Amino acid sequence: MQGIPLTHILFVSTALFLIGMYGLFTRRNLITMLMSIELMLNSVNINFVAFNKYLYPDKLDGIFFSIFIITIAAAEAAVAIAIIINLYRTHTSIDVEDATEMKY
Amino acid sequence: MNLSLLIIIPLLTALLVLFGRGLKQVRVISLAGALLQLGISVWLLLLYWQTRTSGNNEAMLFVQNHAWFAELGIHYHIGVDGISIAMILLTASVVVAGILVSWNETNMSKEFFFLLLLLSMGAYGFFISLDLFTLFFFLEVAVIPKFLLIGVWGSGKKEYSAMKLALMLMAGSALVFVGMMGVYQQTHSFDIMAIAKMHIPLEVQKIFFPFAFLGFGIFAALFPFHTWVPDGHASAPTAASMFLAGISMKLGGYGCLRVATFLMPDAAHAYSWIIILLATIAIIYGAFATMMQTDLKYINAYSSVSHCGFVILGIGMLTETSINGAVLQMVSHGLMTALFFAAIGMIYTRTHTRMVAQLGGLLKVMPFISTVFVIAGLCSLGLPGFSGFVAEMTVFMGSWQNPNGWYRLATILACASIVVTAVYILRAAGKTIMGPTGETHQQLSDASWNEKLAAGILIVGIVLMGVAPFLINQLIGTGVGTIMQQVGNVITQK
Amino acid sequence: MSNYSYLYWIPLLPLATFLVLGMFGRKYLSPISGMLGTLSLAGSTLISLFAANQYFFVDGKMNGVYQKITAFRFTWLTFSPNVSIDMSVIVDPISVMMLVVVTFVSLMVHVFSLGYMKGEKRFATYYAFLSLFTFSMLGLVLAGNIFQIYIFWELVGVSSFLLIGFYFEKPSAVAASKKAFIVTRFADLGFLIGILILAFYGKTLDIGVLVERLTSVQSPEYLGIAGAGFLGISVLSWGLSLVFIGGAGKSAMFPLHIWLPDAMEGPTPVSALIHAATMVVAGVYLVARLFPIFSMDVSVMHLITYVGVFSALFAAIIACTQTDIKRVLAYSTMSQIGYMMFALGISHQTGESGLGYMASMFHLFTHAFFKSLLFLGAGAVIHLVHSNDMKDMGGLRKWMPITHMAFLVGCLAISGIPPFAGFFSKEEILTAAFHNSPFVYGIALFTAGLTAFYMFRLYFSIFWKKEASHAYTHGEGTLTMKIPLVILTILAAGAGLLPFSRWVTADGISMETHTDLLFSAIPVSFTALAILLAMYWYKNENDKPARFASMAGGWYRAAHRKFYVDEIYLFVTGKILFPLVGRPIAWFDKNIVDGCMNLLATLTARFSSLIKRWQSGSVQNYALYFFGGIAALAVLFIYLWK
Amino acid sequence: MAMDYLILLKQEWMIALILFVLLFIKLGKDIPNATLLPWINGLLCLNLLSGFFFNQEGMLFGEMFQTNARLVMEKNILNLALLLISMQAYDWLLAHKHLIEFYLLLLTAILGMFFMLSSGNLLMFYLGLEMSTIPVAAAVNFDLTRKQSSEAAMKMIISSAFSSCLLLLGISLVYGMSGTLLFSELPRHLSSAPLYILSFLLLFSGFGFKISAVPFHLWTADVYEGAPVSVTAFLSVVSKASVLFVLVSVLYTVFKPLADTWYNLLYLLSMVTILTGNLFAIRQNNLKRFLAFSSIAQVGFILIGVSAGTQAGMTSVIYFLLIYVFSNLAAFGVVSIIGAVADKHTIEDYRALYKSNPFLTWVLTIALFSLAGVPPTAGFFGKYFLLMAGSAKGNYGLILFASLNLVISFYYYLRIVKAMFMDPNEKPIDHIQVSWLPKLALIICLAGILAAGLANQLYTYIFSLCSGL
Repeated sequence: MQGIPLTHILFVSTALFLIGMYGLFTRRNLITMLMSIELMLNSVNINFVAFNKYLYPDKLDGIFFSIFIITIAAAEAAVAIAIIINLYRTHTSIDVEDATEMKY
Repeated sequence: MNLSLLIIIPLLTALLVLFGRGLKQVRVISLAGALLQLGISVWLLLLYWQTRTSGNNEAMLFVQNHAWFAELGIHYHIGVDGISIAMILLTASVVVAGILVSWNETNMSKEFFFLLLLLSMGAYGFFISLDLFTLFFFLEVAVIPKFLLIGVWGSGKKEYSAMKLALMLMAGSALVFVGMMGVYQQTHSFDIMAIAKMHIPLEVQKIFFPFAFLGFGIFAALFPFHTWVPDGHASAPTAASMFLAGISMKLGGYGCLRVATFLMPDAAHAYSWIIILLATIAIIYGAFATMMQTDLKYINAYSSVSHCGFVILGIGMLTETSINGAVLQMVSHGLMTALFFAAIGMIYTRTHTRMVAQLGGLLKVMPFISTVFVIAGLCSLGLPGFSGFVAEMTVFMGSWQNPNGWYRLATILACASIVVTAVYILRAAGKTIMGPTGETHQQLSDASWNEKLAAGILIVGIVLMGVAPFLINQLIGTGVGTIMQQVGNVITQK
Repeated sequence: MSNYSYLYWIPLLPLATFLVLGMFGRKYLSPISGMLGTLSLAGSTLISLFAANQYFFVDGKMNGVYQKITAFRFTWLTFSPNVSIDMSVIVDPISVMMLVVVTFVSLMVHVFSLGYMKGEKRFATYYAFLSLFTFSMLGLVLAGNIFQIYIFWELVGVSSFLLIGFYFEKPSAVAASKKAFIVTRFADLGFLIGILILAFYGKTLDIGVLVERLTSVQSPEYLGIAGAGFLGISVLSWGLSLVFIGGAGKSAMFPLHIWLPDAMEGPTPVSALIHAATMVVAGVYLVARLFPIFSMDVSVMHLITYVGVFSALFAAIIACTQTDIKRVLAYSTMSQIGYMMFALGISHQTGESGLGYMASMFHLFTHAFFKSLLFLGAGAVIHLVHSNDMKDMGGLRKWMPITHMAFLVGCLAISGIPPFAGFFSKEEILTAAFHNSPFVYGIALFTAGLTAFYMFRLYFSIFWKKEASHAYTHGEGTLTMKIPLVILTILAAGAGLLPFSRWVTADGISMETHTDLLFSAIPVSFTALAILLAMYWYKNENDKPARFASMAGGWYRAAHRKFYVDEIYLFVTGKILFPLVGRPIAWFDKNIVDGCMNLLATLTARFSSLIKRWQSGSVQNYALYFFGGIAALAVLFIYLWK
Repeated sequence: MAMDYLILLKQEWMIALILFVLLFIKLGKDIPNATLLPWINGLLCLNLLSGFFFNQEGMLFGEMFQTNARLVMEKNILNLALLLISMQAYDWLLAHKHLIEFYLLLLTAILGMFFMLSSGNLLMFYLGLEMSTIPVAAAVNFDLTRKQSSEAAMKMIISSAFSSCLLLLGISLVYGMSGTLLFSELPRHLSSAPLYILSFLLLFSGFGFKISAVPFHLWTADVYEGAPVSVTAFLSVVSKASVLFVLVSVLYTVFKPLADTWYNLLYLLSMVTILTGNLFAIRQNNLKRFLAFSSIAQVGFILIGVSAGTQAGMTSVIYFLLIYVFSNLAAFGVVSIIGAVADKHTIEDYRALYKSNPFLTWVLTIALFSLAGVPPTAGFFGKYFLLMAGSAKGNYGLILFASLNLVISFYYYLRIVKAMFMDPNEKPIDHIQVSWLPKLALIICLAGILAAGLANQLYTYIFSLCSGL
């Protein structure tokens, strides 16, 4: 643990963030997109925890923050999934490309 | 005297109109309010005279100054000098005449009169404001009623015209706003009289003068931003045309003078050649464009472009006489063009056409209206005895005092327009008023009492000014003097 | 010196009449409007005569010089401290003389119209307009301020417009009235600019002061105006020429004369008053009024001379070929005014060399009587025949003996046969011309002959030629039509005997003129020959004139078509001004200026629909743009814009 | 001390209380909507009143929660907006099955906003933000059977999740560099180092998303169009206003060291936002969508005021938002009534509305004029005060640009006025009998539109609260 520098962790988190973003941009399935968002949130969590651990170990701001993020991510996911379910009811599809009726 | 009355009475009248039932009540309320306002304006004139003769030489009289948005330096600051009083009298007469002319407006009469009165309130407020922001406020108040008046009660391609008019005027006020901001950020004041005493550096003036002048210029139909004028006037209902040409275009001229030139005199000097160039083009161009028109309203609208060019020319020349002339021309043009539109409206309601070619010999069937038409026409072509002559001659005389050779040329060109004016006025009058009367027009009736009264009020104004110009000259003298103090006299007489 | 300020009643009486008749005449006063107008004008006439008596015989003279008195002054409009329009009443020989002429002729016309216009529906309006005209003309005459002249100048123009277009249902009358107004307006433009120039350099609008300043060679104003130049010509010349253009327009000098013949569309008494006796001589009066200044500039004086003399000849030639009797008279008016004009042009300011000035004024004076007489006579004829064309007339002497006599006297007077009025004034003009320029004298002489020829052509064609073949239902007309004819006949016969040169001269000092028999012999005999020729050709119906006309060929046709001046004007306005200036501007406004505004709107709309794909409806795109936005901003703010 | 928890948090307690009451009602037996609605509105009214008493300044939870007079006033504005929305939704809710859930969602959201407003810490801010977003996303889907509604909700939740990811990334970077999340400590650490700028931009994008500034605005139109009108109104007024309140104070206090950067940023974004909003608005036909774009353009103007960075700037923003509440809610009120009763949503449907519904037409007209900035409506003052404040830095180009864009905005506002007054219509909307609650709401809005501008006391009051930045 001590041997791993902060930058490595940040690389991981950044990569995770970008992967999540890539997923969000390219995946057509809404559930997958939601998962991609979770990936991004988790990458931020990593950031917070890592910063807290490496740079400011005397306070617990970062740790707390990530706990709250997890909580809120859960809430968000709950609402999102509810919405997606309802979307499926109305559109009989959870393909994001099928829900582009409103535009311009 | 409490100048706020000038704003409050139209406002109250407008609100009362909303409670009126049916055309009869509504029009009576409006007329009463307008007459009251006219009375107050005349009373104000008398008071003003009394104060001046008793030796009060303040630049502005009856001043009220209350903090409004004090944190921003905005004050409800009102006061009048002779120029404002002339404008107020003009407005009051045109409003009374306009209401009389629309006596039988059955279509949504309540809203119609409400908007007319609101518009007039904007004009009154504008003319008495001594605070830039208040001035701007009232300037914009006067825009939207026009849009509705033209769009709802107009004729022809009214929606297009109304939209064009509203957008161009808004663009004008946008420019005004930028100019105003420039002045404000430089002086941290909106008080016109106070700003006039501060010195704004020339470079700053040079940046913001064009905005202010151009912005107001759009209101005053400055070439090439005049295109709202023909369409707007032509589509508007009679009273709205009268208001537009009679009052609203004057807002522009007054603003050019009171705001742009008065506050930024150095830049006015620097840019006078452009102003004069544009004004001269407007005068000549408007005159020739008028010559080719076939619709009476278009004729008058284009001629307004030409005539308002004199206002701009007078301001651009920057001599005391020319600015005097510009003010006179504003008043004169306001009365005259309102009369013209009133006459055209009367003709239109009877014959249902405004095309010159379809009219003829109206003098035989409607002598009164025809006489009104001819009087308006003669005033427009600058016949002595009517206001147009006095105003135009003062502009010419003043312009000629500017010793610059090119400006002289501009003056000569402007003078030449009186010939073209004669051509188009006589063509219009000759075809519509004179000549054989059309078969279908044999049975038409002459003016009713309200129309006669409306025309009468305006004619009295025109003739009074034309016969006794010394009165109005005295009235506006002090005001012009104040402006000239600021501008400095360009004449270097040996 | 007594007070002349009562003179302002002279114009004010007609003004009051105009206002009363204009506002209430149609409805309430129609039957008595004629009497009302006539009576008030009679009042004016009496005052003028009284004033003339007082001025010329009682107290006008001081140290042998007729004084220039400003009887009344009232600042009407102040332009700048020293430049203002003052409404003033000026009393000097020419203004008093003009007062008499204008009021008197106007009175005659008023009286004549009582009969002539009887039964006309717009009787009251007619008298209102007449009063308006009289008022304006009197104001012009009394003006002591150059701008005041301009004001009344315009008013005169508009009343002329109204009267020419009196028969407004006749398209030709409408056209003629428009033409008259626009052409004179065009000339007035010159006048206006001239005023601007003179006023700017003279620093005043008051004629007296202006004259004083611009005639003393040392004054700074004179040095200023004579020293400044534009296009190689001194500003003084420019100013004066422009003022002269104004005068030329109103006085129908070539090439601004085209409106005058057409103006005959108005009622004939109007032609008598306005387009013969009074208004058209306003140009002459203007030059006379500013004569001291004009005489400072030789080149402008030459301009005046040659324009005058050319117009005299030109009009006389055309007059010989016209068949409309009023048009003949109109051209003769133009020709006679040409005389007055060139007489002024060859005159000088002082002493004997000021003869031309005196002669010009004298001719103006006599011309007013005989020309109004001729017009009223023609009016009586037209009243009877209901036609203007001489072909419809002939042998009328039996039907209208009084008119016949009057017309004959008028013709003799205008031809310059002694002892009729025209002889004396024309004699002076010719004398002045003879002493100044033989060339001008020659043309003037020839013109005098032509005048006699065409006037008698007219006379014989109307009253002799064929025997009257048809019976007329009524006689010469009412008493009110006969009385003015008689009075004017007497004046046309006798006015020349007045010692005019004692009263009206350029410098106010009386001068004596002599009738030199030897000198008169040439013009008189020449004129007599011309009358005989006219008699030979026109007294009886024959084909001699027609033969001569076909001999002259193209020349005759050109003269008959008035030398195509109208066509040139029509070409300039109809083919150049309207299609090449007016229409392009209207097009430009509709398509370019308006188009620019519409283009702005269209462009905005186009741009708006161009970027609509941005809002694609796909949430993934939105996120992509979201991220792209941040990335772009980050690049911008971290690397580019610090 | 315990009193502090009661008094400083009074508005939050009040909301929570109402939430509980509603939950109990929900759990209890069915009460007809018609009886319930006046009571709920009464409660909201009480809620609004609560903001006017016992105001104190102070902090709680170790600077995490702070409150002062300005914040209380901002919360009052939000409460007022909520009350008005609720009153206007009367007709729509009367027949709606899930009446109470509607209020639960919106009240929760507003509670989140209160915490966000009062936050003194990035964590608290984040919590408030999310708490104010997620319930609204659910509320957007409130018309469960409408396709558009669910599509809009989907777009909203995905977009907001994405934006909060980026926001969190920004916060994490700030935290990583400064080690603190407290607003009061952050300024000491901030500098214009690239990473700070990046994290600031990320943070700003979170704000930008909520206030729909370009280029973070793309969700706005679709969501506004799809959502029930009342929710749209809530989104466009309440949620936007709350974030703007926070944005102003955060920029002016926390990010003061980065003033140059955010000034330039706002300069740029305001121009782009105004232009984009205008250009899209001129071609819209659906009124809700139209109002969405018009509100985007409005935000552009607000950003100009924000960019001033002075007391006048902050005042003008708050003042404008107050006016915006009245104007926009008046517009949405009419749209919601007509949508609920006549089910008409496009400009074509509104043609000749004046003939049958003069009252509604006048309200909508005046509201549109206020949005356009026409005197004597308050919008005029609001808008021009923003520009005045913005011009203090001498950026006249921006002012000119904005003023000219006002002309474009005029066009589209007037287009609707034109449709209502001037265009003929064969099948005009029938006369609508407006219930008393919505009518009252509209009249309040109207009064606000007319009075808020002319009454200078309001401005002075706000100005005094904005001191001590």
